[in-house]
Amino acid sequence: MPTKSYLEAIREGMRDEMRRDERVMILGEDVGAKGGVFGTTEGLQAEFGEWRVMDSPLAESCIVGVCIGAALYGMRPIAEIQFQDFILPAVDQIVSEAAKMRYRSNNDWGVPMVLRAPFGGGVHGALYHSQSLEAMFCGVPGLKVVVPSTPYDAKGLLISAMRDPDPVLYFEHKRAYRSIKGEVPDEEYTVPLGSAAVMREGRDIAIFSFGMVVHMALEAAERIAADGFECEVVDLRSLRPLDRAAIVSSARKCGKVMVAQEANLAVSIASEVAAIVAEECFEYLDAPVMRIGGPEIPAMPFAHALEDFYLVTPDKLEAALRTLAAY
Amino acid sequence: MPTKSYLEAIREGMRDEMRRDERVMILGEDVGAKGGVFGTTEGLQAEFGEWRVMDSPLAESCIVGVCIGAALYGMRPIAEIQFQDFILPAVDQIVSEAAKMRYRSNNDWGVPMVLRAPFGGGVHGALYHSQSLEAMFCGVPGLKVVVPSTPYDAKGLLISAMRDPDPVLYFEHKRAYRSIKGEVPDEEYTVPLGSAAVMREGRDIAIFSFGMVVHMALEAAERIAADGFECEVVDLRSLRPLDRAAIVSSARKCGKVMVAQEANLAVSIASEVAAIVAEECFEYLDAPVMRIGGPEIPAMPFAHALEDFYLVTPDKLEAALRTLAAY
Amino acid sequence: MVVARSHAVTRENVDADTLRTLYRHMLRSRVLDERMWVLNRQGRAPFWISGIGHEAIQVAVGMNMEPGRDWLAPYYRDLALTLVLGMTPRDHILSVLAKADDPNSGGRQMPAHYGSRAHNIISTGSPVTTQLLHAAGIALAMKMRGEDSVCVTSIGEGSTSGGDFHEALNFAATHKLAVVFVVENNGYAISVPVEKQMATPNVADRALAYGIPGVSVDGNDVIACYRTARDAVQRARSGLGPTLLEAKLHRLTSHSSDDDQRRYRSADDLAAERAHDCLPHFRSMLEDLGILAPGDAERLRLELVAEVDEATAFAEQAADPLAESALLHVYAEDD
Amino acid sequence: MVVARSHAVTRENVDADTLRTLYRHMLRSRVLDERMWVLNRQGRAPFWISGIGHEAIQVAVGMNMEPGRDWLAPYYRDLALTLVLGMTPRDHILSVLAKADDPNSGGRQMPAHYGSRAHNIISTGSPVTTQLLHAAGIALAMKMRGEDSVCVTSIGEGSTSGGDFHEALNFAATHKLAVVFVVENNGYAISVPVEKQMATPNVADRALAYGIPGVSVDGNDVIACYRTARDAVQRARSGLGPTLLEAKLHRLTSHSSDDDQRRYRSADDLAAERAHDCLPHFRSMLEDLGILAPGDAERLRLELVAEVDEATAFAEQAADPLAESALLHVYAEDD
Ligand SMILES: Cc1ncc(C[n+]2csc(CCOP(=O)(O)OP(=O)(O)O)c2C)c(N)n1
Ligand SMILES: Cc1ncc(C[n+]2csc(CCOP(=O)(O)OP(=O)(O)O)c2C)c(N)n1
Ligand SMILES: [Mg+2]
Ligand SMILES: [Mg+2]
Repeated sequence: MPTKSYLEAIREGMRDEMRRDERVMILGEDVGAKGGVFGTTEGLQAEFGEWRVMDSPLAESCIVGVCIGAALYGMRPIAEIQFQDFILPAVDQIVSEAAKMRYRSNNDWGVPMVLRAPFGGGVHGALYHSQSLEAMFCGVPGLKVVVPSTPYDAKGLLISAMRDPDPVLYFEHKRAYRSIKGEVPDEEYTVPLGSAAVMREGRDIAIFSFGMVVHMALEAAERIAADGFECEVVDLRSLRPLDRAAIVSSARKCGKVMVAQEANLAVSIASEVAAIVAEECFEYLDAPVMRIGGPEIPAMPFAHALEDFYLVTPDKLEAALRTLAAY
Repeated sequence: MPTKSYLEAIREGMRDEMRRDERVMILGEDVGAKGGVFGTTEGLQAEFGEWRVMDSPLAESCIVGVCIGAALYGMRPIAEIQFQDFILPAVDQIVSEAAKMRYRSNNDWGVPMVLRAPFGGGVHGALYHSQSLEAMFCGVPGLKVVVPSTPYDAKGLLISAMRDPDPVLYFEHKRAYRSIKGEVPDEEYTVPLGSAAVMREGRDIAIFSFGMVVHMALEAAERIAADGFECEVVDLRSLRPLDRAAIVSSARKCGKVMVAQEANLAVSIASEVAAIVAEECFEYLDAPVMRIGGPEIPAMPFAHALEDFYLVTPDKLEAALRTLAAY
Repeated sequence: MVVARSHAVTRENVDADTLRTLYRHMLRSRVLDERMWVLNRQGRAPFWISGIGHEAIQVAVGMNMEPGRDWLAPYYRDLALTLVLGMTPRDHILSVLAKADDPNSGGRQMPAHYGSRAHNIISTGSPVTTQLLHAAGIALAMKMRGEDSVCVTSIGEGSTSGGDFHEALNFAATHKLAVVFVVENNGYAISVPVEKQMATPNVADRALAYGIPGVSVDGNDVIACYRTARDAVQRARSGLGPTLLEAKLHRLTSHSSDDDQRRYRSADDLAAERAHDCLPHFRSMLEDLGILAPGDAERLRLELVAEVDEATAFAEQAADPLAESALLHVYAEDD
Repeated sequence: MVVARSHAVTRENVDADTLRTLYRHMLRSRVLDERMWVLNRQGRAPFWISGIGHEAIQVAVGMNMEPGRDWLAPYYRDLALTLVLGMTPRDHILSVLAKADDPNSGGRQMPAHYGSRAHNIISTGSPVTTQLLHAAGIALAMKMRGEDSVCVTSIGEGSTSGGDFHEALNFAATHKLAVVFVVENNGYAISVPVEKQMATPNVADRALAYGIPGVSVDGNDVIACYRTARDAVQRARSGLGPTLLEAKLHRLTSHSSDDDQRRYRSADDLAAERAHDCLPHFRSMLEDLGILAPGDAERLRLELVAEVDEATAFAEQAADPLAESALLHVYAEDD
């Protein structure tokens, strides 16, 4: 299988689906001639034209609202938000409109739309180009939310998202774009929405994470494996719905649970996973659930030292795992 | 002490503080001549004039953004959002601007602003006049979030919020306005932000809730007390920050924990409370944590039967408490 | 900004059949709307929000749309418009009584939250102004497919203060999309008068910001509305882009059944407004012109009341939604 | 919409000292800005976003503001404007190097996210357009206190497509607030040309929607900018309400240090643009008029370079923020 970067996998997913299905279109800032600020849509306007790959005005509510309308008319739009941080002006269109359209119309109308946005830090993006805002959407019924951590999933989940009849938020970790490479078939394939993936099997500690943190968890797991502790590393991949069965199964098997994410912890994915474990695994637990994430500060600062302070790292995870193992 | 409704307590809190501090002003839709769609600002424009009690254009981002500017200049604005459901167009101003102003300016600037909005259902308000959207804000560092359940707290927390140097979201349960009455001193007093309140002491099950559900929890607790189960009912009151010490203390004391709220459960306050318990009370728990809340549907429908299906009630809580007691 | 008014010449441009049809549609909506208020006052319908006073522009716009081809992104006062496009009194009484078969939402939404795929009327929620962007998106898709269909969307004047108004008009203008933006300017957003909403005398002035035509029409003059709507729809259909069409009219009721406008408006003001009701004005004109014979209007009214009676009886017997159905249709997989 | 251009008569209205000061401010910003690019290319500053090409309007506006009394809600290209209001090269090099003593944000924000309470410059984040509403709120508070101060706010033309632009202009116009909305129209929002952003030829046309004056000025002509800014500030100060002031100018660099505009713009286009640089144009004029003697400009340049050298040396020795300080100032209680 050919090796591709996370970014190439995303671009290929869009390109292949646009070739297959002419209803697919992209609307976003700088997605055209520039190919996006990260290059994810590079070459797509040249291939599909200015209408199907359209530079939007600088207005996020417009991007999402127009895509909703186009989806109602039968298109399969991809709304690109340049940085996840700038999704906030579009929250009303996403939460009040896209998420509720099917429900409020008693299944008369649906919004088959994908909203793509890069998130996450560690790129000196400072307060507004580094956030992980997934929690804001993962409590919203009517939405689906996915975050791939590998190039394989990046393509497969994106194709599933584009074929889904309901709105899917597809969040890409911007640090993964070029740093994460992996095998990606040239052919089309799908990865189902709603399912987690066990990335490493183990019996001592179950680690749940997503995005870049999955890779750090794998590294930390390797390090403590040297001392005989076997971690099961689960990539949640789908943050709404969460794969409850997979969470419960790995948590029960291991008896010790860590949830690790980049965002601050309060009212987050880590909270929800911990709550599920607290509800379903009471009789199986050997230690308190441990949550690891960013501090409770508004966002990741610019200066190196401050950014490093914020970020989850393999070192921090390793230290926490050793504490949990010793419990 | 005189008895007042929840709504009267809110109005009195604003009125007294406006008399005391001429920097306090109110901006919102229909807050002037009409006195708000629920009557919370009735009489205030007559007393304080058209500038300090100003009807805004129909634009929520405007309401919040203008209040941020006024706060930067030294005012103490109260932004009123007519229904919490309509806060969504203002999310960017709240989360990107108000919440991050102090942090991003390294303490050079702050936003002393209160944002009031009625939330919650059970009033035939259907999908967009019934939501409980607090979870969206309780994960946001830089914000404080409070929800009073009694008239006493309604006034005391509101005065604290108006005097706080940082942005405070003050969510009022619209069903409490006229149905909940209680003793409220005529004098000014404050209830501190950040603290929970034990509404009923008990040793068997700790119930954590907020808003109208506190009253239902108290009723359900009374009912099962007849059978010898003593519930400790904790009104969280402050949803950000949560009163972690109070949560841990009641949870450890009782060994069984229920968290009850009106909103759907995924990535919610109930998730966070359950996670805190899972982190801190492992050695004290006698049963799985139980979460009770709305179903995972976009919002509360209009038809009676559907609304009833959605809502938490004393009956539903009682049944759940019996299950938990029997564990 | 162009001010359009009907006059003798115009009237000649609209044939008698059309005039009669306009009148029939207006009256039908009025009769149904009045019934909604009755159901509300009787305690049978917990909520109503009315289009009384707004009928002329709605009927004028609807009559210029092609059902089955053109699309609508409406707002909550558009009862008359949905009727012209083919929805029925039954549909809407099912909704006001929150019945399972309500085609708008199956009793899930408040009444007057219109929507029907069968009629190309997209589902509308409560947050105002969002639908204008949907209309732009629909028209974008129409254009991408090379169709010459039109998407109409409507909004109150207060709601034009929201950011989505600007973003939608800007997008539609930039891409010359086939959208007709209809503003039903009744001078109030609940209790807030238009002077506290904006500094310009006409909402139509806002068109200037986008380089598109802005037309302000007397919304009590159905013929002027008809002609103006026809121009705007034709302009859109022929690829010339959007129009901002403002109709100045009166909200002849309180904002909704939860509101009492006497709290914030004077009795004189309210009485004066009543005199501008579009319906009796139009009826006298048609009678003067001999287009309606003596007795026609009353016969028509009785016929329409009978239809609404039948619809009421039908809807009252219809089933309520089942409690557990609340869980359905969150996602398509539910089916 | 009024188009303002400088001409002989105008020049006579601006005295020689003012012209020299304008030039000095423009050059100072340019010299500092160029240093930022050098620091970035040397790998010492991870990011820079430039005001090169935008200096004339900024200096013209700043010179018409009263420091200590008027307020500014800026955007990221406003280096020159912040310097006129009293911020210093030291301040900004501390910021670009993310030092603890950076007065803008203590090294927390990206460079060019300006803010300084000491100078009445509110803190700006990255999301565009939000600051216009803050400016309206500031001006509302000024008016409520009966002050005749002015709040200036600035924005790129692309960012005027966002909803907050509409909501802010509408609010300021409705209440006749003392805001000057300055649009620095460089024709691009990153790679998106203004033709894909809006349908009107001038951003100033957008003023018509709010019933306020919209003025479009050649942003390479500092004298025209000065006169126009003076009018707008005076208008605001005297209680006549807001003005939308558009300056048409060129972004003489890529969008930021992360962008390469050669990917989406032709070499010819870029070369042509260089010829419009406001600075050499103004210098020749001043030399022609004898306001700058031969050698003056070069001496001034060396003096300003020396200042920037000193600021660079100072900032490089300054302390980085301590890691744990990341936890401070989330709320006021931290202190
Ligand atoms: C975003 C949003 N904010 C507030 C409301 C509450 N609300 C419903 S209708 C209305 C007034 C609308 O006025 P206008 O646009 O003039 O329409 P009209 O009702 O007069 O036809 C308001 C404030 C809402 N539905 N949506
Ligand atoms: C809400 C929001 N969306 C997107 C961005 C990313 N972004 C930063 S600058 C910019 C272009 C701004 O263009 P313009 O307003 O013309 O200002 P200019 O940079 O040309 O001076 C974009 C899209 C942002 N900062 N904020
Ligand atoms: Mg109105
Ligand atoms: Mg620009």
